[in-house]
Amino acid sequence: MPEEPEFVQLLTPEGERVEHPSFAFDGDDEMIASMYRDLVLTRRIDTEATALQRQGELGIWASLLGQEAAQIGSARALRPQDFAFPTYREHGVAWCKGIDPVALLSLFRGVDQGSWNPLETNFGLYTIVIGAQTLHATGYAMGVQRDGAVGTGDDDRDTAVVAYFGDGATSQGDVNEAFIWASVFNAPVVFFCQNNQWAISEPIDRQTRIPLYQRASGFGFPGLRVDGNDVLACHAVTKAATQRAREGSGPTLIEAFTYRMGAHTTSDDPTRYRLSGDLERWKLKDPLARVHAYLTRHAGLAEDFFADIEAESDVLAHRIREGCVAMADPHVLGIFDKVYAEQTEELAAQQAGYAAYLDTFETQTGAHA
Amino acid sequence: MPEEPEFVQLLTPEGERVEHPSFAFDGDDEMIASMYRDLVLTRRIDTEATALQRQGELGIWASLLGQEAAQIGSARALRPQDFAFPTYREHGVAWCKGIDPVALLSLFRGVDQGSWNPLETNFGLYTIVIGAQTLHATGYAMGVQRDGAVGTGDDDRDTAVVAYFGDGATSQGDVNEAFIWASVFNAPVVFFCQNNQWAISEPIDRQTRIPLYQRASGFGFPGLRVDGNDVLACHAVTKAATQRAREGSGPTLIEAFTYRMGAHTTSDDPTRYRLSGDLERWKLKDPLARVHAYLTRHAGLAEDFFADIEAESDVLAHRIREGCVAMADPHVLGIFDKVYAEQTEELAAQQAGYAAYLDTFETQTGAHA
Amino acid sequence: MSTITLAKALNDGLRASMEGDAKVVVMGEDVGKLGGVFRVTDGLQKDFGEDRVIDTPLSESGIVGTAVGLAMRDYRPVCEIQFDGFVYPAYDQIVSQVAKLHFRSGGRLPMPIVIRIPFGGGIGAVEHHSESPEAQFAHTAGLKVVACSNAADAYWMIQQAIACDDPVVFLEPKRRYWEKANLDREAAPAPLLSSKVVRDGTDVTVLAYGPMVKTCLESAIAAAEGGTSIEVIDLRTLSPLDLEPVYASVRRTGRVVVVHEAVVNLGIGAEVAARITEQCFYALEAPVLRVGGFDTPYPPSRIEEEYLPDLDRVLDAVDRSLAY
Amino acid sequence: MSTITLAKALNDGLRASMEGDAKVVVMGEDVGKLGGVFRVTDGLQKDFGEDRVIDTPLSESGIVGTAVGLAMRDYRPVCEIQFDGFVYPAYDQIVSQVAKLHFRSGGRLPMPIVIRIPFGGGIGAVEHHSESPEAQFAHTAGLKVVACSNAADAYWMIQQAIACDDPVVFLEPKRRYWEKANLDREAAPAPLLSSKVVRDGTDVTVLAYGPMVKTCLESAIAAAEGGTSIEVIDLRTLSPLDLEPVYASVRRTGRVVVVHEAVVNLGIGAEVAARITEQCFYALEAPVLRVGGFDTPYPPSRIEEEYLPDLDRVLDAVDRSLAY
Ligand SMILES: Cc1ncc(C[n+]2csc(CCOP(=O)(O)OP(=O)(O)O)c2C)c(N)n1
Ligand SMILES: Cc1ncc(C[n+]2csc(CCOP(=O)(O)OP(=O)(O)O)c2C)c(N)n1
Ligand SMILES: [Mg+2]
Ligand SMILES: [Mg+2]
Repeated sequence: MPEEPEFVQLLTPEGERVEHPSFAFDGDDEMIASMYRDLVLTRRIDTEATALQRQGELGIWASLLGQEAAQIGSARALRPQDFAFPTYREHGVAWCKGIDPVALLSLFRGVDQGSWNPLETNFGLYTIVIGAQTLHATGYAMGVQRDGAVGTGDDDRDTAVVAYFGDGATSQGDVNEAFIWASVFNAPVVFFCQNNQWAISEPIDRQTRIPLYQRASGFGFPGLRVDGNDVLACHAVTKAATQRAREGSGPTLIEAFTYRMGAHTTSDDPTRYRLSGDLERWKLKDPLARVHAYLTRHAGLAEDFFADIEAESDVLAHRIREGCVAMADPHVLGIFDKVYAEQTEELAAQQAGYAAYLDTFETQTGAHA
Repeated sequence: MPEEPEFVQLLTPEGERVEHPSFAFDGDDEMIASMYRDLVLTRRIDTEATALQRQGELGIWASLLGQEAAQIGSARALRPQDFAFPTYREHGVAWCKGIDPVALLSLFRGVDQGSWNPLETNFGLYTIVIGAQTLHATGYAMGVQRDGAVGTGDDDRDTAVVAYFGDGATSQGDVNEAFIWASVFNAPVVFFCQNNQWAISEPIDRQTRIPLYQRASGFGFPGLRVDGNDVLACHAVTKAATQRAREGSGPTLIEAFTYRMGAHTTSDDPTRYRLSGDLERWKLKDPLARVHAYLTRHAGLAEDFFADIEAESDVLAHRIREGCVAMADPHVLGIFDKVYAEQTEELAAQQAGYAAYLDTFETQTGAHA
Repeated sequence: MSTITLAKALNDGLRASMEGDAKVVVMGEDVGKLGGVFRVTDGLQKDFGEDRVIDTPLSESGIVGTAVGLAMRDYRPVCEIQFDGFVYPAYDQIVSQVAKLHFRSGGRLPMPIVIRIPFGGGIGAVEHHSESPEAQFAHTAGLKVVACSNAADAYWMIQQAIACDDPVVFLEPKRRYWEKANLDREAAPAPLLSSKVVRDGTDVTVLAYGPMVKTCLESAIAAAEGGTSIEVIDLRTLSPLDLEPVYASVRRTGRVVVVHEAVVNLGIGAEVAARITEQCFYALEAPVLRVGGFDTPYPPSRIEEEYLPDLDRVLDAVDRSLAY
Repeated sequence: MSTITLAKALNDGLRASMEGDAKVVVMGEDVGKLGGVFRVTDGLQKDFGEDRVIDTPLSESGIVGTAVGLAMRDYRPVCEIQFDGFVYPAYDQIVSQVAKLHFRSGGRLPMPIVIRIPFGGGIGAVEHHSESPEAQFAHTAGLKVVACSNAADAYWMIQQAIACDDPVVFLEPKRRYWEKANLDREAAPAPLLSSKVVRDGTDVTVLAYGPMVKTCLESAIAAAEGGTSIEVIDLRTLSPLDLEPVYASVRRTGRVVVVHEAVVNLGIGAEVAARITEQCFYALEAPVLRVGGFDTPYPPSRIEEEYLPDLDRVLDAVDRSLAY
């Protein structure tokens, strides 16, 4: 891997704001404070979910620890009509898109495979098959074009689409095809890659030998690297890229350079494949700490501001826990209703047959009630 | 499409040699003369095969008309141990790899699906599923690495692999994955893309909005564009790229900028989708004419040289025709033997059963003999 | 009433759907100016524009994957896969996304996508151009899989498939593209997901779909000369299967032969045989016999006619069935 | 004789093959330091180096496609697909290249590639991690498809698959990875492509493979208490099928139940039922009954135990068979 290139940074790990020739954060301290709240609450969602998994309430959890800024920064740049297509780790984006964190848990608990309405929330389903959603995003963006919702100058109409994916995903054919389609059709899509340095146990050098953002140049659209732990920079570059998309100037690849602070998922054991030294170094770049430092030092926010957020996050955690534990298992007969928009007779017959079969137990023992 | 970039050219359409800062043709006039022979004979193979298709002797034929220089130039740069993975149009490469042109026809005639031994000829099977062979090439190159046949300095040992594909193929996931694998493993593979401007009816702007050779930059290895109608330039750049591969310096993408002078295949009707003006312009850049001009004007070759080649090509054409017409249909029972290296009992039983079935006709009418 | 080729009937059907619903878009390789390699989309781009008839990059996963996104944006994409053998690069998007998204979303995301696939052999083509991939899609819950066998069905079925809110894999018998049939555009079409008795008979029931329907009808005519009465049923829908008419027939004939080009092993015939045996166990005079591809890849075209089920092989199976 | 888990048996088998043949290479996502998400390749990279145990880019088509090239260079690649649901991006390379290259090359290109796929459900996983894609591969001529059900078989079968000159799709019952069995490393193994009677019985023949073998054995034990004697056959090889032992059994019992996790519709059971009916028509007292997945995508894990065939559903089918 050659020397790491520059990235866009607007807030240093120490909490100092810095200038960048091309990008500026256009919000005020109040907005930074509100993003800080998002960062803290998102991390709290994550911590709580991880705990719930440890306690057997979830089957698995994919932690976003360390990636909060990349997600909050980018998602806060989206307008309501903008559509985001996530992987399975975009809890911060979900939060900004108004998804109830409890709803996020159902997939991981195993009670359903997605419990929000993508068409109402403009937030796609979590997608586990790596990279698949990038094509969906591109197709959606082509639909946006066909709807005339690009380049009209109407801020409430022009629509950008954001595809989230990881560093590992860049090796999938689908992701590269998405780059091609987006470029050829000049689709209003932003490819937001969180390069957290790892794809489960594989370091980034198994996916590329040059910095990932440069991939875009091969497809004919701009790519840039941003400090993925800097919420201001992530916001600024995403705002610029989505604006570009909305104007009809086509796709952008953003590589948010960050680090997966935790395990790949709760099933993973990173001690088998990575050194703790890395983790320690990255802790110094924590995405929350730097905003905290800035808000304290430069925005004059006092302890009660932070205490309020802490209190709010306690309430949230409590609500998540309650919500999770209360989540009932679905009835198995319900799955037959979900396969098709227009159920087939064949399936209806299977459903009836299985219901009758289950009834034999019910009358006998109540076992499957 | 932005302005077309420079390409490597060493012989102008008028037959004048020109210098290039980075690439030079390292052969003498004798070699140019022998490449001219290859060009003529390859074109003759193609003409003859097209005629055979028109006469019903072949089911289909994919003409290389216009792409002779790209193929002969690149393939003549290969050493015997170098392995080439073709599409379905690499008749010129096949020729240089020593494949009997008659053997090329069997697939198109429909008597088999490939009649040469890739392991003996170092020339892969024709591959119709677009792009699939680029991964095979990359895997083969990884095998070369594992055999220690890279970077030893032994010219007879160090091995390069060349994957041929078209402009359309660059949109397939597989091709992009091949770029990634080749780059990550630094595999000794050269990606030789003949950009003939068309994928059946689709012009190049359906696949990319920037020049194709630039795709490589996104993957971290060099890409360059060469005048695909200039056999000297194609030779020079391929020689350099394969040398680079053999030394262990990894992959290169070569975009040979050329033009499909004929239909996509004999089944195609290009008048439905492209203007004849283009064709006329490209005729002025014919890959054979310029070598002819050079050899006449600057290498002092006289009419008898060209007449000899004409005569040779007549003989070749005759041989191809004879060979094609003589190609017998296979026996249907033979297909059961080819499925597995270790035939299964199940298949043997199917074979026996079908043989017995056919026998009932044989004794009745001889129909299926 | 007009006489029309199957390819033109599809073209007319597509046109009717596009006229009826501005959200219908056609996408695929060479579907624009060229009108597709089989001319099924001929003239559509000229009349409906490049936004609705999209010449795509050469990537099948891209075709289907972007269709998912378009469907989420309320479009009804009709994807053309140029040949059967080229659907596999899109396989992941089809089985893990298209087929599952309605389910995974708890019913919130309809996927009104049609994936048109010219399928089967018999046209003298090179490898990968004569495949019969239908069983793989029929095995995939969440898809609907249909095959037309004649021009009239083609005209209606493509429109019904496009109107369906579920993903439909739409199989077109490419060797029959140029065959003509009468099309009555005023007639009420049969429901999309229904099989159809296309010839009445009393001795043996023969089941087929797509290109083999014609072969079986010809077999029935030949058999009639020999005094054997064959009932031919065009399955039309492969997932779900519509087997009630088949059971009714089998209860009368007691004998069944299933015919398809696809490999017999785990082909549609396997499922049909298993179900018929289960539903008509006591009515069967003979096991359900299957005629189809051997366990080999599709052979070189010069011998494809010997590989493909033909009149003789159908009749051979009929005879074997009658011999029980 | 030692007691060993199925996962460790595979690990030992891989190790033995790698020791025996320097051309055996293992490749896949996370197979190196991590040893695979199921630890099946644990320690192999440490001992055999990065050239023989290759952590690959995250691209399944790449894994299988480069394996083809490696095989052409005389290697014997063992590809790991991390979970069943992630094999589909590689589907095109598997069905159009790996399966066909021996045939297309006129027998000149052997494809000694093993594609290992942990398959099936029952581990409480999220979507795409519990699929049963075997029928699709078994339908594809040119592949061999096997499934191990216990540690001893796993140890031998993986070595036999690697030694085979044909491509083998090797299915591993992931919910059984941690189950132990006795392994006698000196015993002569059964041939790879053979089925095996794993419990003798006289009333009903129950067929299974992979994870369902254990379920069926438990059913047999339960049934025995009720006085019903079930013969259980582990199919082991799904393509080709080895049904002679099955026919022999059916001729004695007259009744068959086939069990798998995969969707019943066009699952292995369909083919097995069709063949048994054809071969043992007069011996059958009841139609072959099938127990397996409904025509739905794999459900959320909290209800997977109700979706998956279990002891009760197997016994229910046995009872229904006996009721004929
Ligand atoms: C097609 C496919 N192959 C394999 C997997 C298994 N898998 C799940 S996550 C993962 C690594 C993903 O890495 P990256 O894209 O960097 O995202 P991250 O998990 O780091 O956010 C893998 C291999 C999968 N989900 N999909
Ligand atoms: C996967 C796949 N999809 C579609 C096709 C049908 N097809 C055959 S050739 C071709 C165009 C190829 O264009 P290009 O790569 O530029 O090569 P050229 O024919 O111009 O040499 C297409 C679409 C195919 N063979 N394989
Ligand atoms: Mg990552
Ligand atoms: Mg081309």
